[in-house]
Amino acid sequence: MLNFVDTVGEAVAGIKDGSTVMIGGFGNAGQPFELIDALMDCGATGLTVVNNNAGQGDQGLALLIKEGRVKKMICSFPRQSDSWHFDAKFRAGEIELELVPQGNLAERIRAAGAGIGGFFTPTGYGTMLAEGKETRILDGRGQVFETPIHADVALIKAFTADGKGNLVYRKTARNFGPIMAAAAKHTIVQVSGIVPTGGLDPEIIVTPGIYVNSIVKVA
Amino acid sequence: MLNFVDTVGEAVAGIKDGSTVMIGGFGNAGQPFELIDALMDCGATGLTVVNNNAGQGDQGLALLIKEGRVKKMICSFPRQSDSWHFDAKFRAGEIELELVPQGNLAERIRAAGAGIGGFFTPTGYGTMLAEGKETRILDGRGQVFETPIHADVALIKAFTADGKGNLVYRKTARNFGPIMAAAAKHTIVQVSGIVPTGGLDPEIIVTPGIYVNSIVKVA
Amino acid sequence: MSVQSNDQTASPAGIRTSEKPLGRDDLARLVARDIKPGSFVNLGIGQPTLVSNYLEPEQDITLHTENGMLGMGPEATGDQIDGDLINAGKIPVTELPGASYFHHADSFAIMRGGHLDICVLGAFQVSATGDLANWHTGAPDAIPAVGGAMDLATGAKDVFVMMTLLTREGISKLVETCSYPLTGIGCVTRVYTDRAVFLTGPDGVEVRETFGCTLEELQDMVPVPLRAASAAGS
Amino acid sequence: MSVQSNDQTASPAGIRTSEKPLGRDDLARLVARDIKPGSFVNLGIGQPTLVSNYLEPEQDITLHTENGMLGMGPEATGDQIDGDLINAGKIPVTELPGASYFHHADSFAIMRGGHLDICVLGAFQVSATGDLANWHTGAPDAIPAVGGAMDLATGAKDVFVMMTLLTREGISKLVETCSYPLTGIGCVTRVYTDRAVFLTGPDGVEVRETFGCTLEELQDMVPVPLRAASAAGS
Repeated sequence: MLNFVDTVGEAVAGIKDGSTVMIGGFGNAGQPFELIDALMDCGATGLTVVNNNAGQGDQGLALLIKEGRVKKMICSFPRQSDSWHFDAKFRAGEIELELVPQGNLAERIRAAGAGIGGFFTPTGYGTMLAEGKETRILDGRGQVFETPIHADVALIKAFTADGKGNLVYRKTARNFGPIMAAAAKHTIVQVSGIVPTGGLDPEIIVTPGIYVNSIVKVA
Repeated sequence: MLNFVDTVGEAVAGIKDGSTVMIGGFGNAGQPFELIDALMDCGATGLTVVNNNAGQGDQGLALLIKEGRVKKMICSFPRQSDSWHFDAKFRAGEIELELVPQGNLAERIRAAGAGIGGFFTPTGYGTMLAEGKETRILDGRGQVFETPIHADVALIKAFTADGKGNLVYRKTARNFGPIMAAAAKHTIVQVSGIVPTGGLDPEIIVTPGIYVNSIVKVA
Repeated sequence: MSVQSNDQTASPAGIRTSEKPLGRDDLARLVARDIKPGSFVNLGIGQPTLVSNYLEPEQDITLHTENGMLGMGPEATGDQIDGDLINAGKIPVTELPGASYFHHADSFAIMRGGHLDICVLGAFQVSATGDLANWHTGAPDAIPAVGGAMDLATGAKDVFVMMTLLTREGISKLVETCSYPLTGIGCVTRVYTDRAVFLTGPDGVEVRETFGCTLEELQDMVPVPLRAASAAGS
Repeated sequence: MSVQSNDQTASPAGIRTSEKPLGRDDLARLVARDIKPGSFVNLGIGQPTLVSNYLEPEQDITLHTENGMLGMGPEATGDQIDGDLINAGKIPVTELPGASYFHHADSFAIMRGGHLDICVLGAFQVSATGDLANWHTGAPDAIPAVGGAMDLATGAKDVFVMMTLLTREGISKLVETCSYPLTGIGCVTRVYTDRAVFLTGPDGVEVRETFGCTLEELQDMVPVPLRAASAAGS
């Protein structure tokens, strides 16, 4: 069921310790900062977080990592110039890392939402990121077997929602939002605006409301 | 390279005997009738055709089948009240049929465009449509291994194109168009209108021009 | 007749809730009332599409059609008819406020990814453990056509079947093991027929209610062991 | 300097086409001129993004960025800067007419499905047969980060590498076998360096042109057998 809630605190209140949480965004674009802050405040810990990166600077995901609330990161690009909190935890052996090529990350998230049990891809074949994974030759190319990434919760940022929970995004802030919304059991969305049902052209909707559970407007 | 051509005849002129041709449409919605007629006129034969259905009535794909130009159909729903030409050829043993559950058809076409070498899906597990196929248990469910469907050519119908070949569709006529455009080596599109580059909002484009080779406006 | 509404179990008055077998429309009304408010539902093609006639606006049900749409409205009439807007049965339909369109892979991802709450399908046969046969009679000269049936049967959270209990020859379509080619294994959770509503699952068949017959009379028609549903079993 | 343009082979005047080694910008200009008109191109992050400065409008090149866009324009300045519009390096960029946005799975499907004509990447090492190492030094304390490098290396029709030929220590980055962890196997087709342009493939390494050195001098720097490219080989 779809709920419109008034605060980010209400939106994330149900997130339990030990959850797998997908967090949208690529760099700062599409990152649901307010929802991440609310996740920080709500106290859930032992989290597995799926995000392209592993936090930047001293805010958002970086802060969650700093405070020891993230048990494991599944991401493609943890090392950035300002990813010092992740770096410190990783070097201290206090956080687990599953490093995934970015396209495999996207496709594995998409597979979870689309009911695919696993797939073969050339990406990563013959590299250390395929070590221990099943491989086979298909279409004349070496390919690696990859499995879906499901999540308990997705935290994403969209631009506008309508009364049915349909979403549109803005520019490259779209990135992981649509596929994470489909892959998670419970999808929480922060939006810049809400319009009445019928206020979005059915042809331009990117995420249909079927994938959305909670919506909160963030100023 | 993208070409805008003046006639459907020019658009299909390069299609060779023995080609695999994807044809968009679900029922009549999104079916590129004029391109199919041109394919009829151009004489190419020995075709493998990928379409959800196997022709209706006495027009379009049904006519191609009647004239013996289709060696094999890959489709999900060949039997319809007015699919008499397919029925006759099939009963006479003059056309090969690969029957594919519709979701597997869509996902296999999508896999071809997305560079996936194969995938496991629960659809069809334990049924005669999975006979002879590899199966395994994933996520606690029986699943069947399915492979991508590539094509030499896709014939699709869109609503509007811009100067870069970006496409938008109309209502349920969208159906197979976007995934076939990505799966074929050469994609030919009939559109109702063409606008200058910049005339389509970048947020609403469904098929980016990278997937499009020839565009012809049909009155 | 009195029909059960909103997923309630059999009334204390007994398992027989109607004096006569139900007609197709009464059955469609019953299915419609059993769909929980806010659900996302696919009604397949044919008989199950009758259910849409009995959905109440306050139920806020969103209909999905496999050919790329959520928020499908009633069948189109007159000027509403638009060749670009059809349902899975290729019948012109309408669009409700809040609708959305998407391509075929995205549409089937909705079905296959387990996002639909309910799909309602017709059937040739349903087995005691919920196997479904609804796409192929297996006759040697039949031209098979599967469409989206396997995706719906495999993907929806709940698969409801609507069918007459007996064939024209009087043979039960609820069977121990399907003799027709399967659509999906163990996927059906409820079977709505003119004679009874059955709950199927790994533990066999429960009867939620009967129409125009007693449980004993029903058992005489059906070759699988039946038991009355417990209050919690519905 | 004189640079080769539009995919021509070495001039009759000889394989050395520049008196001095090329600087980064001259190299970027050379790569830009080698991209066929109408191509769809991804410039990765870092040094290869310099190429965009030298693409001519009449080449009609469409730039892809992995984070969900085709038709990316130049870096944004001043009022153009919009936090929702960035490139793979997380730098604010602009949008050209005819641009389109899509989600991450669709964006990587463009890369992985073989739809990009060319990607241009940096590298730590390239092997004689076109293996690429560009994501991880393999140092025990390094925190690995791969991003979209493997998808680009595996998916693009042609993979061009831009790098200095030698490390700061004077060691060739063109090697017999990569010692750093691989990004992709046999994927690199051309290597643009400050000293030469190499064509790599299953049959080994050809030199298209040299900058500031002869083929013999180049061979002294590089531990793999080199041969001059045939006219058809470029």
